[in-house]
Amino acid sequence: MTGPNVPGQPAPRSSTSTREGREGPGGPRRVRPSWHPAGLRSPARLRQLGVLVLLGLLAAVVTGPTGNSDHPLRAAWDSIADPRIVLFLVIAVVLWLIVALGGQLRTLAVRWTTPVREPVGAAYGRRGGPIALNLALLAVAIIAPMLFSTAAQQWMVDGVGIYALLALGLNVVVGYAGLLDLGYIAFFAIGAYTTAYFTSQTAMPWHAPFTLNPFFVFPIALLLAALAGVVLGAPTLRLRGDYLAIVTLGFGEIIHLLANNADGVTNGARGAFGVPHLSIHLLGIDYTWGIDPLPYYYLLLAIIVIVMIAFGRLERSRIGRSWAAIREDEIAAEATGVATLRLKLLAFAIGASVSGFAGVLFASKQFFNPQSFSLQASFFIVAVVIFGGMGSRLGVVVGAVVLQGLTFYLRDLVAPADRYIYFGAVIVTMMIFRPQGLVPSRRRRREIELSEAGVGAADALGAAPTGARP
Amino acid sequence: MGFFDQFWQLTIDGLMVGSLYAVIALGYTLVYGVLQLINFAHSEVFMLGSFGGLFAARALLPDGGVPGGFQSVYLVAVGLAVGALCGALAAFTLERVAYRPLRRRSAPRLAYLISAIGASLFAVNLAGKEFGRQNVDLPDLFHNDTVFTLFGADVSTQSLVIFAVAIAMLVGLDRLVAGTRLGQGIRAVAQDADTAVLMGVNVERIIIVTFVVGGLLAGAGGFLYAMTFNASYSMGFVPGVKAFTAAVLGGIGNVRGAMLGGLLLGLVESYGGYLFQASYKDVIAFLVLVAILMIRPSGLLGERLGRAA
Amino acid sequence: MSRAGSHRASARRGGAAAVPGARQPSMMENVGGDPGDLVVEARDLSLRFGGVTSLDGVSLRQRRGEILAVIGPNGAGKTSLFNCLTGAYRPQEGSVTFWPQPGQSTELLGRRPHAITRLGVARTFQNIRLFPALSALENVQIGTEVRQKYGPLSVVLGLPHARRAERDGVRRAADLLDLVGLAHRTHEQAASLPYGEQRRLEIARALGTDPRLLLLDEPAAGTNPVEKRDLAALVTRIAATGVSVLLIEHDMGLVMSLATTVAVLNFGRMIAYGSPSEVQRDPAVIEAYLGADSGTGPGPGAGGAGNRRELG
Amino acid sequence: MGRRPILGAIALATAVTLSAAACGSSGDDTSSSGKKTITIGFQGVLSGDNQQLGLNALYGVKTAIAEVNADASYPFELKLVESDDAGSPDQGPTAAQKLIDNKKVVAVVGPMFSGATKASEPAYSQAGLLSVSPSATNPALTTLGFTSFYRVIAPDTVQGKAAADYLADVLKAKKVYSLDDKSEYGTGLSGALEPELKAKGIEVIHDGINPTKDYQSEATKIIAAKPDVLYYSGYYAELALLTKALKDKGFTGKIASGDGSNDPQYVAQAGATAAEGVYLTCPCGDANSDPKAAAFVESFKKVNNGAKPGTYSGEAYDATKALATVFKQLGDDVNRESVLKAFPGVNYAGITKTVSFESNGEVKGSNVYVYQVKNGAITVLGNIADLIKA
Repeated sequence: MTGPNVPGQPAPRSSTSTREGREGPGGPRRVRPSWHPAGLRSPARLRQLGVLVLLGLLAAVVTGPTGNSDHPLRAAWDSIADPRIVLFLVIAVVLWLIVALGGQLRTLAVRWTTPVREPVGAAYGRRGGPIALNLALLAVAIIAPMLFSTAAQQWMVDGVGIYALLALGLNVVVGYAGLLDLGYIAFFAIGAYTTAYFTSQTAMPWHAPFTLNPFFVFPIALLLAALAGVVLGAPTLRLRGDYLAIVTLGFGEIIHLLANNADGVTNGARGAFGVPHLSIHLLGIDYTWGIDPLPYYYLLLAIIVIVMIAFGRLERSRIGRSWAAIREDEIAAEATGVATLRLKLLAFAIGASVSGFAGVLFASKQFFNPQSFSLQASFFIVAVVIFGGMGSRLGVVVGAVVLQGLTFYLRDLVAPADRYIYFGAVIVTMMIFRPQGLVPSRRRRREIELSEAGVGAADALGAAPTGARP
Repeated sequence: MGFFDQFWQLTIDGLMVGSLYAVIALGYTLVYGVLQLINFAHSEVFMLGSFGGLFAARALLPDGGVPGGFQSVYLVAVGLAVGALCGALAAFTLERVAYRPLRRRSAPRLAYLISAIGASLFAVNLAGKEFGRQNVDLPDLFHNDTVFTLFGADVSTQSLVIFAVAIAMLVGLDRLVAGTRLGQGIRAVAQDADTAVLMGVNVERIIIVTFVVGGLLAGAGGFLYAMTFNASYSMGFVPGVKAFTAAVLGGIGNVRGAMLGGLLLGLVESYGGYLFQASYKDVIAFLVLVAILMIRPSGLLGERLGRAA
Repeated sequence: MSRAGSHRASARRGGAAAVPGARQPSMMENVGGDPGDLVVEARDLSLRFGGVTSLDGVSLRQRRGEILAVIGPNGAGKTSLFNCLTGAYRPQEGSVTFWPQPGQSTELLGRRPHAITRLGVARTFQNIRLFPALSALENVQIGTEVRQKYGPLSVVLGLPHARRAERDGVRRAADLLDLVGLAHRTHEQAASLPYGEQRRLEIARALGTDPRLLLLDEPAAGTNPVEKRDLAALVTRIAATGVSVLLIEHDMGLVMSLATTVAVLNFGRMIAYGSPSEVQRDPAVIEAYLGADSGTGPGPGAGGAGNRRELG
Repeated sequence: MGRRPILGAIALATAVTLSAAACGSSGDDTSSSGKKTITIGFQGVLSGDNQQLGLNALYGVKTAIAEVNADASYPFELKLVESDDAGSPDQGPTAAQKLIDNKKVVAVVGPMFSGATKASEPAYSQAGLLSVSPSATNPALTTLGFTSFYRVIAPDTVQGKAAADYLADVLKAKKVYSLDDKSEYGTGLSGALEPELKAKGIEVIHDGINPTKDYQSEATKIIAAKPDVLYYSGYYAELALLTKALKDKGFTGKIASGDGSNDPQYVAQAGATAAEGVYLTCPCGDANSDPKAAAFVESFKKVNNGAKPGTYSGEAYDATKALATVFKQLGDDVNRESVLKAFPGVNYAGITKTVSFESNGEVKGSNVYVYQVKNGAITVLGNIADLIKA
């Protein structure tokens, strides 16, 4: 983990200086390289040690045995009163020494976490970033699944691909228009149930009098989901950020409950079984997507690439600029003639339609029931977007890859029941280090820097919370 | 079977649950008032407080039979106190780990939300690992008899205890915010943090205190909740969402609004569950919320902690 | 009159003896009667927040092509008047008529701000409100693209008319940057510009919406004398293109040199209206500003650090 | 005060912890004796809200494996691969695929929930990998064309009909309040129960309530309806809360529920006083109260750190033991194909029932038993068919 950064080498001062200014009274002390032993006994250093030891104990408990409610503290005690604890304490102390003595680690962390400041001019007008890099990424995406097991491929469709698509859609709402939507999965459900309605006579008690190929449902679901977005958004988009969040959350929950409880319409908790797979019968081509995940993967990949290109154009257009204006200063945007409500509604509708689109894909791929549309799923998509980097198309896709990849990786690594302990820890750690997300968009990154400096809002939800500026 | 025959019973049921929503909602509202951020991990503070109070009360519970008299009061008091302490500790830790570092970095608001979700996942699943994934029952701490009847509806000791303690906490908090120096500080930060700093208010301290106070209430509320509804590692989410809804309903950032919103939500659920198929009661609760927000976009009593008192 | 700055305490004291509202209608008689050459007319605007009255039956007329300055002590209701004209506030009483073209009248009250902007009323803000993370060009583009019609589908498909409109918007934005003297800043982040340039960028953005009436809220606040001179020249140039300019300003020197007409507000009422020299002699104005010890407008920074939420 | 270095340390610690966890979980690849190893898979609910049900089953499987491995009469050792589907259809295909990808896996116990089953079975059928569910009770599952799906638990229809008979003929109910939890299992059971009751001329009031904690107003509603019997189709955690609420409010009718509630945890969570007298139907012999299965309970506790068997533990145990029986019969020729071919012919006397199958994959001749909570323990009253005759 520490790599070549051996403690004991003086840190290059220049690279830390930009951030030190903001650190308040504590800052100057850190600039002075304090690897002489006396520095270790300062209160701040001792407190660090305490924190690290606590973290070590916590790590021991997390990886320790499982307990039960009859003896609530026994499992924790067994974890701590175990020889293993020595390992964790040693790690804690070693970490402390590294932190206390090695300036490099900090320098590295700072360099890694401090956004590179490029002049706007350099960024402006460059369309879609370096083409070579994008093509390389695409090539990786094309080759990657062939290197993995079928189970991993399956997950690259169900977990990564679908969520990447959903995150791209939600990114329009959260990242572009700056609106927090906590019920985004509802549109996914609308897409999925629309598919079941139109393509199968048996999947749900309620079905169309005719049967369509799932491909024809794409436009229908797209429009229906967009319509649902408008119907939900028109009355609620006047609400301020947090109210919008709770209303959308309520909407998501209502759709989920309706899907689950309206047995006579949606087949309730039993779900919709028997939606046909996608198939093409055109110009002599007969192809059906089956159980094998790979064809679905490439279809999804193609769709994701198209959506990314489309949204890239949108972002750089009049519409994207207007969204940026709304995010940065809604009143000024309105005064400059930007129809803020209509543009927010547009973002809502576009986001919803992508979600509906993904719903068709999901429904035609496999069986689903209302569990797929829970509130947690909505939260998860928001997490993907923020984690990857709001407003960045590549970012949210990377977010889906990393987060969903993590759940898959943890599947084999730790007891499934404990998976989300690690998952939660990674998310918190990530947010502490890189709140702007893994691959923040240039524009958002500038906004965040400015909001740090106290100019403008980083999102339409208002400025950073109280106390954000030391 | 008529609704009006059961009206008062449903009212009492609703008020009991509603007062618990109100107690949890205060945590959301306080933090929102001061930080303008939704503390999504508050539900886990509630869960941890609930476990703490439950384990403490259970450890002191004598074998065999339901205790009575003074012993019951003592057990409930211990449960409340330990629950509150655990809640406060959890809230404090949460602030230190999941929020403060982000404040130092001036993270965008949504990052706090994700950090909270991460912390929430961590806490829930760690609790599940440590305490098992079963619901845990708290044996009766007192004889749960009907104390009196109100318009033909039975009022049990339990609902009375819950309601009384909850209301006492709500009133106490209201006084704290309205009438003390500390409350003044909280209101000052809520109104304008920058000015508060200039006036010599220690914003960091106020933030910590806000979290701790919210945690105390949620922890004690968690113990009350566990008395009736058992405790489990995943217990926080649903009442958390409900309480948040209640806070918004009353006007987030507004202490009295949270109380009103909580009680109202409890009643709506109680009546709605009776009048329609019970599975639609959450749908009804959310529809009421949306309807009210359409009519009064800033909640029933309006926003701003500063104006609450 | 240039001494009548904005000393708050004395201005308020003076306001206690405010001129009765009965005088107000007579103000309007100064204006030439033919509505045909009016660009905007506000009648009896009253705006209250709870118990506080911000505007109390204010009426105002502006002729096409005219530079009208609204002056008055702080808190007199100048910005409230602007906010009513641009739709940010909804006054309880009154009406605002706007003539985008001669003989083509529209009621502004009840419209949302963006709709009013599209009709041809643009504004700047007292505390500059640019889109800080966007480049100077992008800021102005937001304005120049306001009336463009192409939808998301045309964008996504890259249809020719959308591309053409986009190019057109960029060209007009670049022209406007040139007009305000910011061509060399085209691709720089708005927040990184010096204060005076931010002011000019905001004007360029407002001009981008192709207004018939331009509302400038203290455009000279916090600028240095050189910048002030440039600004005056710029406003004159703008007015020369046929855009009517409505101006709030504290710097009396600027007001007297620029404005064709001056309206004076105090405590939410209009206490004087006329040519700069008439207003300067008006006893009510002198009374309102009496005791105001020679402040020459607000010091630097008074404009920049205001409360961002005041319009919310 | 050097805040960032601490954060750096946290990141490092997280990474170290993860790697430590990795080391901890990958050290089980040793074979102790010279016997050959046969690998089976387990797909179930190992995370999420219903995790406990998954653990119940997983522990049952582990118990059976421990017994087989300790028993010299089996010429092989069993090894287990776990795969978590969280009980949700989203994760089903991946969880199944993980077991399918592992070429050593010759049979699978699971999936557990009907939803995950519907999502996973297409893959199992395609791969020709046998899957034996201990708990998926949706009646439709055996009609959807899955070729490798078997279950050792009777579908809801069997239990629903028997429960209706019992309520009508033994408890002599005139008015039944049928409440389900809106889950696939709950609606399946209530959907089987209600028509039977109505056919017997009993008044049925139906209501559904999603799992929640607050059953106060529902209890008020039930009491107001004055039913003779409340039949709850759902799981024990919710039934426990419902029972508490009902007893607090002085409900005097009888309370009954199905196999989802037949778990000692029910009594623990409702409190022995409140749970007293509650009837539980189950198409299974209960491991805890059935004297024949006492040995199972003992070995279960021993294998699983003192945990007690719960809902679906017995079924999972039986499924695993039945698989072991088949492996034994097959001798050296144990592979996916042979197992899939031989399994339908199995006849194994398990603790919940005798495991043998109809041609469509349903377990044969399920008896439904009724239990009652007496003095804080779930005790068997008998086979419903016998009780009705008596």
